[in-house]
Amino acid sequence: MTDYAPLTLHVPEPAVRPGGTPDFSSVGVPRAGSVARPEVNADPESIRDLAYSIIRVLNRDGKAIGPWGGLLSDEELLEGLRHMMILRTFDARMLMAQRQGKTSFYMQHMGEEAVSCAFRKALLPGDMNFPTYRQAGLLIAAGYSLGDMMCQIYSNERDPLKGRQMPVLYSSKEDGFFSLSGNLATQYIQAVGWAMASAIKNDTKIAAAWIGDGATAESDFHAALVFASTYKAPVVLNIVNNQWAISTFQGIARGGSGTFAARGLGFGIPALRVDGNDYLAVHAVAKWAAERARRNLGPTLIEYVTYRVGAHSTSDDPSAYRPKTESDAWPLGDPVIRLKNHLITIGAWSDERHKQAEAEVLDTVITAQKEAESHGTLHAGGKPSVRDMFEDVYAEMPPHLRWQRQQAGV
Amino acid sequence: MTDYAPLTLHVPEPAVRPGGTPDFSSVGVPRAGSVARPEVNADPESIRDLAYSIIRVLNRDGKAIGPWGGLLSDEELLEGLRHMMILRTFDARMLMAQRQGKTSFYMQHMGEEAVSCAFRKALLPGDMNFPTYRQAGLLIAAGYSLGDMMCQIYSNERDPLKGRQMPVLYSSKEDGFFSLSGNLATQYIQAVGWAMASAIKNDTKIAAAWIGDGATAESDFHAALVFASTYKAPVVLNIVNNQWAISTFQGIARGGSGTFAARGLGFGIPALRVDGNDYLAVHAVAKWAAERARRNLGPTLIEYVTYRVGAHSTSDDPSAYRPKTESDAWPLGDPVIRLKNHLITIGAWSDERHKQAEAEVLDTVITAQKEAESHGTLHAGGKPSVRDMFEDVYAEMPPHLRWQRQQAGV
Amino acid sequence: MPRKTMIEAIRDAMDVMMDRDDNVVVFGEDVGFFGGVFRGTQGLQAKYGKSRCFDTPINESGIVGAAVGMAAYGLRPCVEIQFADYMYPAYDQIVSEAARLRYRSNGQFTCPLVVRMPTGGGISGGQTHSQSPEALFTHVSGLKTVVPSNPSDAKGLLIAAIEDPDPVIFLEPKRLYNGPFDGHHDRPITPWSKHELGEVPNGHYVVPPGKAIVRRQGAALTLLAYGTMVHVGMAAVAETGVDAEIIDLRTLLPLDLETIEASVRKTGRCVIIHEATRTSGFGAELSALVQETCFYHLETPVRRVTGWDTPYPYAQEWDYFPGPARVGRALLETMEQ
Amino acid sequence: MPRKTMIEAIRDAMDVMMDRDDNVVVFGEDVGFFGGVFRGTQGLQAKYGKSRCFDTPINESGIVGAAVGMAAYGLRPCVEIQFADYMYPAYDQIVSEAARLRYRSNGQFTCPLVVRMPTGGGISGGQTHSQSPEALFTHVSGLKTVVPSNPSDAKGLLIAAIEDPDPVIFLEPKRLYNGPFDGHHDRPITPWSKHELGEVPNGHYVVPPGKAIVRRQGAALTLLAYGTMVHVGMAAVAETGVDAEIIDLRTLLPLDLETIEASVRKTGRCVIIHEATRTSGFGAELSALVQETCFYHLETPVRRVTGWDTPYPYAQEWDYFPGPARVGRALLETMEQ
Ligand SMILES: Cc1ncc(C[n+]2csc(CCOP(=O)(O)OP(=O)(O)O)c2C)c(N)n1
Ligand SMILES: Cc1ncc(C[n+]2csc(CCOP(=O)(O)OP(=O)(O)O)c2C)c(N)n1
Ligand SMILES: [Mg+2]
Ligand SMILES: [Mg+2]
Repeated sequence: MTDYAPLTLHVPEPAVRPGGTPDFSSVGVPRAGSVARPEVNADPESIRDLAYSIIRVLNRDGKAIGPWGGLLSDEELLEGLRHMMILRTFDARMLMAQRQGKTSFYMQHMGEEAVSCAFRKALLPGDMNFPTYRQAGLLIAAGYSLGDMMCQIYSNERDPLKGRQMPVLYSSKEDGFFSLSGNLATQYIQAVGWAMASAIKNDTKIAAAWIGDGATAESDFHAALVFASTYKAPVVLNIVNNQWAISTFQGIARGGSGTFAARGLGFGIPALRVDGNDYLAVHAVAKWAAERARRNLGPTLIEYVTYRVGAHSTSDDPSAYRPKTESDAWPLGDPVIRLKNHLITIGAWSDERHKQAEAEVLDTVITAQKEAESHGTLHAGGKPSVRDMFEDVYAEMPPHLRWQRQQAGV
Repeated sequence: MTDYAPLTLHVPEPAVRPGGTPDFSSVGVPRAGSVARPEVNADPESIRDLAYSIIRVLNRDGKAIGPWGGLLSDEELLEGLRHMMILRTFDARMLMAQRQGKTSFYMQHMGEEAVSCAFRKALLPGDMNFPTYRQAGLLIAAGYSLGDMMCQIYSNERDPLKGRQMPVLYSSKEDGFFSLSGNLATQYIQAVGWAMASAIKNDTKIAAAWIGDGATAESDFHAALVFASTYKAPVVLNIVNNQWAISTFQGIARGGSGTFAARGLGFGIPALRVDGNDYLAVHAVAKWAAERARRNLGPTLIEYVTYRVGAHSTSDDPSAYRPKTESDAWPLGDPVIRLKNHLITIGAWSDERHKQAEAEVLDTVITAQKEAESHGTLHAGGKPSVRDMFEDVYAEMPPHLRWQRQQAGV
Repeated sequence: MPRKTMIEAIRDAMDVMMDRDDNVVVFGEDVGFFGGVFRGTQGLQAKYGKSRCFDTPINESGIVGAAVGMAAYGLRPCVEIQFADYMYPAYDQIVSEAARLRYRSNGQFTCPLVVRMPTGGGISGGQTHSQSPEALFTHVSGLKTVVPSNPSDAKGLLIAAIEDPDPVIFLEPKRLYNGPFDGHHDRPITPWSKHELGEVPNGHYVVPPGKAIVRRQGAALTLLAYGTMVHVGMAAVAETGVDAEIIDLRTLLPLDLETIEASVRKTGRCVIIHEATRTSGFGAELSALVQETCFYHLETPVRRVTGWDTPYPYAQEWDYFPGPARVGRALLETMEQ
Repeated sequence: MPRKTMIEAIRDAMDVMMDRDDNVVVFGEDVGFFGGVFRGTQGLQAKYGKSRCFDTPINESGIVGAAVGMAAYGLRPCVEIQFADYMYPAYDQIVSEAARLRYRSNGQFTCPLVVRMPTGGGISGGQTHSQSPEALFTHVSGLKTVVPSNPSDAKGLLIAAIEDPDPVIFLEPKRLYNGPFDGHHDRPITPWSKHELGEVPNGHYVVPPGKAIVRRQGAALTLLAYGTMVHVGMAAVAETGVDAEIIDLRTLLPLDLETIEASVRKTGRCVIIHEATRTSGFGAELSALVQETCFYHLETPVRRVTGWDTPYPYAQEWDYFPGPARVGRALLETMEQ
């Protein structure tokens, strides 16, 4: 009866699988400095192109060029380099600690260090991040104690979260780092609510929401965009596109859209894409978006184009689903090396000083680690108490929990 | 410490409230015939403008003009007119029946008749709609029995749903009308799943999803767009923008975006806006989208720009939140009158024949109503049995339900 | 004392709290300009402005999710879900987020949030305007769950809920908004203006969560009820003449087990009634608790009278609803055993 | 007979059904190319192609919502939620849609859908990889809820679930994937290859839903358990020497009340154990039912041993988990009473 050919299901597939040759030719990488920098109050509809390009500052020669550069002093850049080095070293040590059984689980940032480290420097005291598990740079760049982070990972007697949370699900109100839940996307809308609260109270604080490429598919992402768009909430909506969601390549979440940033367009929310491995570019875009929020101009959506070099977590083995050498082919390079090279290019740094800094950073991290381990690790030494398990379910313990605690004999 | 002015919360507000003078100047209405008609396989990115315009065929003089016209024969148009007249008359009678206590609740379509009636004619047997409560035109244009609709509304002994569902939550598999749940947006993604199933089975059937402007804010809307975009599902995603969601004007759901159609752009889904009060335009756009689906080109998003002339439901009183005369100011006119005038203009119809048709339609509806009422109304006459209450929870009744039915004494 | 309907009492509670505390904000679908489909927030936007009381997009997850963020900021959001039947999209935010924020952050962040929702049947609402999902909340550690049965309690409990430092699920039996409906759907309803529990004190007062109240003293049997079923229970007791002690639980979690225990130890018999479906309803927990704490005092099995294990039907509503006849039968059977 | 781990048995069930019936499709997060984070679907995409087994975007509501549409079309989707803790976003689709489709359409549309989800604790998973939400499903009319305790049952029950004309929630105690974990977390685990219930017949066979099984005959007490807790119960019985009859419920809804009743009437004592939090857990329903049906046979109160009413903690997991020591104590106390 019908003239139509049978339908078929389209299932997106990454360019290569294990055994194949990595290919990132589909990631169009524009020249550094080539993307214009609009005014923060530009009409969102007039800057739609920004959702389809990539804002970049550092070029191949290590030079900072174009309208998004020039915001940071040498000292600030050196500090940024140090934060990224600390984060990388921290990751390495904690991965090792996990292998040694000192904790059950860890998640690293390799390749994505610039995103959270550079973003954090665009915030002011009182601002609040609603992070995912891959933004520890927000804490490190805020000066949060490495030891406290480790105590959380070890769930020891000094764990600020009393052993209640899995490793890396930090929380630090003081440092503008909201308690991480582990459920994807749920906190994106909370960030919008927090930002709305600031507006309701006529304060000046802003919020930053964080999500991965894969998690943008979650429905709470929509809730967040709807609310942010309607109430013009002072929030920066960050999408860290590191190309993978555990074993699933970004095309499964992205579907037929060109980019993740494009998701903002249907909401009239300015949407930018930025080279996530370029400390300067990340910082510049973050500043721009934060400025919009502070000036009551509403939300901004930022897609950070980066690459998850390591495994999803210590429970994951990426060689099962992507070529082992894929990260070498990643066209945007390594964020630490790129910033290092830039600093050397501008004469503010040298290979020697970098080596020395590496040693110093390692020393700092190891010192913190020793101190943290003196308070216990997951299966050895000091631990949070069983009584702690019953506390903080409510502000005041209700009778049935008191009875249960008693039954537990504690 | 900060130089920034205090933030404030932006809460969108309709142009006018009760007592004010209706103002629809913000609804930019382009000339009929002015919007181009791309090929169905056009690159979605190349036709983004369609999400910001309004496709119209019938002009003020009752002429059908431009590239989206000319698809329907006079007979088909006359049939369409008849469907809309039946729907309007059906609504009027059922509203009255509700006031008479023959049912507890009713929801009418006044002003939106063209949307569902014209859309239905773009479908083929086997296709499936996942409607909301305001698309009874899908049933009427499919030739579903008016009497069965009424028996559902009356929850009488002939109610095809055995009294289990509130009025107007119809279901007719044969007529491509999926069981309505009453929860907003949940069925949008089900339509996508149904369409995926057709593709998985290499069939040729397509699905149509339906949602209101207000309900696009629901998170399942996102789920649907993500899945439709990723798997290029053969589905038409319909948004009926009738300007109101109960008491809430469309700006609350739409936020900072220009249009609802624009929501599709971030997914790479072709998005069109159409004059929802123009039977010819609705049908043409529906055809275009259905053709895309059938040719395995994937989903299309359509925003129908229309106006809810009546109350949200019989439980609602719109005079509390919008000017009483707002509907008179609606710039896209009345769908029945516009099609009638067109048919007169082209010489296929006359005022006289229209009057006669009105009488015939009324007669048809009243006849159906009498027959339906002979099987009972909500509080009088035949009703579904109490035993029916326990059936169909599962295919086979499990022991605990058998026990409960026994306890109920039936 | 002024008499108020239950919805007026609820509105009054929000009014009192918005007046006392700038941090109290109220929002939800149709809640702003219109004042809510049940008019629970009528007048609040006009009085307190659009940034304290406003309409939201139709997204229940967004409503609660945004409220969690606001609560963490320091506000005290009191949000409305239009019908409890529509809370499921928000369930993740309630269970995974609101309920656990204090715990997982070790008290760094807290969530003083109230989620109001009209609940229960009796209004010809069918499957999507009639549900009683309380057991889905009582299973979740970190939540408190409240179900008032009259205007006076409703106001005091809602004020307490708004002042509570933790998330409170506030279930409003919508069939009680206008009067103490006792399940006799074919009789005219007594308005609250003719009922002493319609007397609602002005200004600020608190009905503490976690405290049940004995609505009727009795020696023969303990009847546990909450919300609409309190009134159904009263009717059944009046009609059967069974000398039941009727306990209105008011708060399901934390539960006032002490009051329950004292009564059952005295009467030796217990009937539990609720509108929700039977299996895994809150009645199961009550039955288990009564049995655990009063086993040696029980003369007959603890009995449950509940909605049937079917979706809430539309036309067969009064066959589904556990009305005074069914409750009365259970009372008599329990006495005869 | 070949021995298989529980996850292999589950995969085998899907393999058998995909082979027999073209309408069976399998999808979820990381389910396609990778074969699932627990490898439950490994090899299925390679064998049956990308349109029968595929990766989905991370959207649980989308996964179940799409599956409802597919099921209505005539397919038999068997979908995976990566962890039961992440099912909440899909809860609305499960409760409001899948569970009620047959009912509200008077059988015009049906929903033969299986939602698989790894459940339960014991893997250092903290709040978001350890939950046991079964009671949130048993309260919902229209759903069936299944919890296997071993590879042999898992395969037969999953095949039955896929063949079932109605939606089935299939909860997989993930701590059992590799062996019959009995709560002694400090001891090495026996692999399924060394356990007779690791014997999994080849090909198609069915373990009918709604049928419990007596794992151990006993005269002194009835122990009701499911999933991991079956093995914990076995260990506790072995260690205390209490002659308990251990019933593995296997299906929570529909429940095999007959088997339970017969046992409790015989023993006069009953202990119920589960991992989920206590209040409004499925143990409450079991306790209520046992009490309702066996009141006059009960010599001691029905007792529950469960997870505490806190979020599932990370470091204190073994203080939270109702292990053999706690279960054993309850057995002894029940016998002493
Ligand atoms: C609601 C929910 N569903 C599923 C998961 C399991 N899960 C944890 S991380 C992850 C992948 C996330 O990928 P992406 O968002 O790209 O972040 P990335 O890990 O790449 O930083 C998944 C599926 C979860 N944590 N929460
Ligand atoms: C999940 C859910 N939330 C809330 C409601 C209550 N409700 C019913 S209709 C409606 C307004 C819908 O407006 P819109 O989508 O614009 O459709 P329209 O009525 O205008 O056709 C609301 C809030 C519901 N049915 N389901
Ligand atoms: Mg990712
Ligand atoms: Mg509308």
